[in-house]
Amino acid sequence: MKRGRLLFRWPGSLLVCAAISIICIKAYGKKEPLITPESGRPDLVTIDTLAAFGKLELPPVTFFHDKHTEVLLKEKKDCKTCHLVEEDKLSLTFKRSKATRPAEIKQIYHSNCIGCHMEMAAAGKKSGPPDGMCRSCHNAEPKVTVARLDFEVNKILHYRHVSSKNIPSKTTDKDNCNRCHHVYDKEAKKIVYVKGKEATCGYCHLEKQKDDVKSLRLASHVECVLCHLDLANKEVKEIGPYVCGGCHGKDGQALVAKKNQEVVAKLPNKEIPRLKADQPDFALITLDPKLEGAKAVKPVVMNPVAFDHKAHEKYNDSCQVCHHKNLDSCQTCHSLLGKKEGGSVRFEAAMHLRATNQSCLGCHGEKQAALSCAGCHSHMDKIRRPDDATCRQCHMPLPKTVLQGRGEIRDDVVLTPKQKSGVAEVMLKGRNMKPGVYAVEDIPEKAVIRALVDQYEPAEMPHRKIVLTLLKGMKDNQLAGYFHSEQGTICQGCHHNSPAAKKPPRCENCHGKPFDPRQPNRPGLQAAFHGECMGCHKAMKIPKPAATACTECHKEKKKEPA
Amino acid sequence: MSTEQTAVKKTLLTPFNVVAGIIVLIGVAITFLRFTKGLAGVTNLSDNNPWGIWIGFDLLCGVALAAGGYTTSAACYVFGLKRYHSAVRPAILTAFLGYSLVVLALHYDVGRPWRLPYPFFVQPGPTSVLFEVGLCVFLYLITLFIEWTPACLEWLGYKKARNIIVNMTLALTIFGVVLSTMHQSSLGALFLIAPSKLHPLWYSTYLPLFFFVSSIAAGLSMVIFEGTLSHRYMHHKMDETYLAEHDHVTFGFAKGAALVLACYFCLKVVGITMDNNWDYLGTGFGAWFLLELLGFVALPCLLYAMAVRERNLRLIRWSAVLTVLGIVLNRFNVCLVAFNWQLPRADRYFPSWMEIAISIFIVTVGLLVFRFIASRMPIFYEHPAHKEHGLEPGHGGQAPEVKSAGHGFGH
Amino acid sequence: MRRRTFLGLLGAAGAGIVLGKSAHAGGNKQFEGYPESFGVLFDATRCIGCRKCEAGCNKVNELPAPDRPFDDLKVLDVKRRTNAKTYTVVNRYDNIPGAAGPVYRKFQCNHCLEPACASSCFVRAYTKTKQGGVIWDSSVCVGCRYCMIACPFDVPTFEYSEPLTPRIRKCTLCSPLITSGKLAVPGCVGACPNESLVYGKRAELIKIARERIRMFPGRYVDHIYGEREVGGTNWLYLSGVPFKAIGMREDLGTTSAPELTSGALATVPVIAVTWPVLLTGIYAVSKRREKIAREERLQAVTKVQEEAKAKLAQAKAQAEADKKATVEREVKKALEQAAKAKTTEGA
Amino acid sequence: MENTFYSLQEFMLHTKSLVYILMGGMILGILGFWLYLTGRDEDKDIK
Repeated sequence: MKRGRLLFRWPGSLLVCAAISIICIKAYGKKEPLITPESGRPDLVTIDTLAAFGKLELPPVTFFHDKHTEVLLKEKKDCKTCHLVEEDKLSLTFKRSKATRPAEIKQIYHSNCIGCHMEMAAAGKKSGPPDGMCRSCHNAEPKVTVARLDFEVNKILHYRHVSSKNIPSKTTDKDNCNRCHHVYDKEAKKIVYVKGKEATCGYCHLEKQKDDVKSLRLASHVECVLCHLDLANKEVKEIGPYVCGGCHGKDGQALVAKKNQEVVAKLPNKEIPRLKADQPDFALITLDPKLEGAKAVKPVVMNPVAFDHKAHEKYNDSCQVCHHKNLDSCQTCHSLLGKKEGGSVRFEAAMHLRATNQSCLGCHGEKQAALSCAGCHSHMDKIRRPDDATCRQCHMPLPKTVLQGRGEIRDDVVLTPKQKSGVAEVMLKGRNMKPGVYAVEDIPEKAVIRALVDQYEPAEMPHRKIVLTLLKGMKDNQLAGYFHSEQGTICQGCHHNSPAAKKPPRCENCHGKPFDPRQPNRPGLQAAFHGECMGCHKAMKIPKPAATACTECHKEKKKEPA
Repeated sequence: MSTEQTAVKKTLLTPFNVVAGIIVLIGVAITFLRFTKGLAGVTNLSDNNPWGIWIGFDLLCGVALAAGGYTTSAACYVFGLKRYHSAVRPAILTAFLGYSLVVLALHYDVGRPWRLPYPFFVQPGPTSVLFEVGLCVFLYLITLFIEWTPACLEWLGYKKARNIIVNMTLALTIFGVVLSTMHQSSLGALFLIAPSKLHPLWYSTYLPLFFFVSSIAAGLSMVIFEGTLSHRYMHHKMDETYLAEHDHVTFGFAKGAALVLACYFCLKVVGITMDNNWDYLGTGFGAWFLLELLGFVALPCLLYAMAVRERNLRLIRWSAVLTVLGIVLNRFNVCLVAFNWQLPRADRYFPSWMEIAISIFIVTVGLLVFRFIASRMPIFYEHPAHKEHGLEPGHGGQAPEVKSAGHGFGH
Repeated sequence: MRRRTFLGLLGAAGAGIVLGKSAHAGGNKQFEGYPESFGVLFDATRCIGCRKCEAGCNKVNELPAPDRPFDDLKVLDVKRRTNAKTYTVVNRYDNIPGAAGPVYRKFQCNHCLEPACASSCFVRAYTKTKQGGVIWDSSVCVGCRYCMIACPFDVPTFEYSEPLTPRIRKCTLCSPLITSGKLAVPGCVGACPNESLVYGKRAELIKIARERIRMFPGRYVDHIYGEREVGGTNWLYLSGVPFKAIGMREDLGTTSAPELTSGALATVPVIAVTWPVLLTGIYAVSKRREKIAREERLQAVTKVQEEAKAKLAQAKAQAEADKKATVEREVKKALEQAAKAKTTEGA
Repeated sequence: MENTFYSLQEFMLHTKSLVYILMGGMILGILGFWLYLTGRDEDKDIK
């Protein structure tokens, strides 16, 4: 008996260790997160104020803001229950005006939060954790994550504010811009409204608080939420959201979007009026020697670009799409040789860089991804330099009137913005915005391809139909229309790598046997055909005929009579 | 071979023989199938799983468990542990049979068995680990055969021939050890080429070392295990030297096995550390790995140690069995379980009953031949004609080898 | 393909030395594969999954007819692999995140620059040809199937239903047909309707692939599969989706098969020459100890014997002395008695 | 050209062939050398 015990003490203990280790390692081994993404809330606020003063004794508090506002509403209480009022504005901090000593802050939180909870509980109402249950607020790994969507003020929303009767102008000025827009007056050391200087908040209010310029987050909450609250208190029936979910929640944003659409629907021919930032209708993009500053390089003499500012406003939702830093002209930051302010991106790059959507070409390039364009444009390689004709479509020669007899624009010709705008208008007026194409009867109706006659009947391609379909795709698309206005441009989608012509060269001229080591990147005839057709169908998501359905393009070969 | 079996079977009708007979018959039948219908007819092998239990068990385990041959002879002749002498012959015989059976099994598994000598005589592929394995097994089989012939010759009564061979014992033993070291380790090295297929916990650049070290443990344990069996069934065949020395052998080998297992355990842990595979231990495969490592390496190691301390023969035997199982498990894991671990379950391999039957058949053949030889030739006893060597001053029957070795090197 | 017996091996090796091959070899320890070798570039963004390549392969290699015709695309609904009857298959991969539609991928031998099959074959049945193809020789193959274990792509297949003469079956890059002039390009490449497969010099193909990636940023994953995988392969892949998503392993690493085993093989000769010395040494030591033991035993024995002898002698001497003494006493007694008797007669 | 190796495989094929042959030779060589070494020992019992 004793011996037996002796025998099995060691292996016994070994097995126990084994079991434990296996279990522990298993537990350690699994890494999948405890939180499922859908359990995210927009109103989750992580309170770690004390972190600013050093290491936290307990994990930060996860606090659900909307949950509390709901209760307040039910209880007929208002925001002042938690937020003090200072200079007739609610402070966004909890129960205090200025951040004080940590002990004090701690005390403020504990007494007020827990105090309120206790009161509620005493009143026999459902309430938050009482005293002593530290961990239920200071929760190290909360089951819920933050799901806060960014909120953007777009054109229509801006218009809704501008046009709202509930947001009257502070001054005699009939426009109510002064209600939100302001600038900082260095002399007076206060924020004032200056007409014509309205700009996007983000230009001054940055990600983080800078000196006493509020962070964008703080600023927008103070401006928007508090204003919405006032209106709410004034019993105005149509007010903006003031709960977290209203702007940052999925449902809230959906609601806003819906309302936006309703407003647009009511507008005359559904057009949102332009912003009143006295921006030009037309702009002439040239290099202004003055702006080149001290090291004023002789600007390249290049046809300027007439730019339809008004039209582009229509196509884009906010000024930031192009004016990403501020509303000045591009050249102020993107000088000819680049400046620090402009991330040393040269003027040329700022207009032509394809990798970004903030340059002209970049943005226009993105438009080519549209189904009706992708058929041809997904084929075209993205590093090729466009031909001169294409360049000239933007870099148009100046009208004689402006050149005052000289052959070209020169750096000593300095026009005022007003003049520029006028010139641009003249230049843009006569433009042909319709896609050009040869007379329908000149477009071959069918293209018969006999390349595979040994296996199939000749393939008949509905050439004209295809062209007209592509053309239809460009209907009422000004961008496409303008850049395909040349006759034959559209043809080059398939008849590529040769100058546009009514009778382009035959495919066989360039595409012959495959795998020619001298032209490694040039497909053979069959691959060229299939590549064009199938590639285009794939890009335009045209399901039929399927790429593998040979006989839908190549009819089954007829049996020769014996 | 089977003819012999049938012969044996006819003579005496014990239950063992009957069962053996049946197995042999089935085996013969499947053999026929194999060579008419092809591997597809009898195995579950596929293009994803080219190696089944005929390699995993018959080859890998067969070779590992036949390691008793070189360990024992090395212990006795090289390390001069004379008292183990009586264990040498049984060990050599089992080793010889073991390897012959491995080769026999290969005839089933390989596509064109008659070409097995090609690597040595037609077109060697020296870049292959398998070539190295093949060559060593080939040579070692011959070595074992020579080492075994004395028993046979004594039985037949060819004194001269017997002595000539006995003279070469030391040389043969050393050669044997060298070959064994090489191919035991190379069997592990076979899988070095497939890091993408073998589970990281089992794959390691140390694989050859693992296989070699574990083979020693396997060999020692196998000798103990066989000793037990033969004790039970061949007792009448044993002379007092064997019986007297048997327990010494058992204890000595148990001690050795315990040490080797400890070493093996450490090496395995080092292996994990070197490749930093700790997090894999958290997975299902990890649990399986731990089972192998703790349940079939650490545990027998400890049991051995205790059994030796308490001079407990029964426990030693059980530890031996556990160790042997452990080695088998390890070889299975490397070759079958942890191999192709990334394949979907549907594509994984599981042996067909016929594959298993053939494996059993081959083992049975082994048993029968062993019994046939052991019951006729001087394996567990020393041949009267050569007894006098055994009575030389001092120590057991190894004197002739010692002297002869002397001659062997003398001139 | 030359055969060598083991002696032939010796001859060849010897010749090597004579030719100074090894001397040259000393010069090059970096191996880039055959410079002029050919390969195929597969572009997954172009493949339409028409299975024409399968048909083409089947035709040129005169493989047995498939169970279902090649124009039956239902076959693609299940993932397939090559087997003894097919050298190549195309698989379809549906709803891959970021992909517009299904993506197709062709599977066949990748023709490694350092073939694992060749490295693992113990009869050298595999050869990496200068043209790039890895071909297999039925005249020596034993059918051990170690190549199938070794191949990281699970390429070689085996005729399991052949009882006595099973063959390894795998894509040959059509090397035999091309070298013999029967074909200009591999069967699959010739059959591909839109050059998803491009045949050419490996070096060229890499250039083409790079050019495509450069010309269409965003269309391709910026990686040429096979450029470095397992030491590089003659079959190269471009894809618009992660290669993992089209069933290609990205965890194979760049180490080639020979590198994996070279270490282990290198230790073999070491064992072969050190073990005998080591073991003989151990043997000698153990012998010596044993002999000393035996000698000591012998000495002990003789000592004991001498002591015994000495004792015996002593005892003998003692006995002698005693005897003498008694005799004298007896004589004395007798004389006294005689004298006594004399005196009594005289009175 | 003939004498350069283009693949590690080729290279190993060559070197390993040599090594295997050498190995055989060496094992025998060592045996022989041992015999030579101990040939003159008076006491044949200790090697």
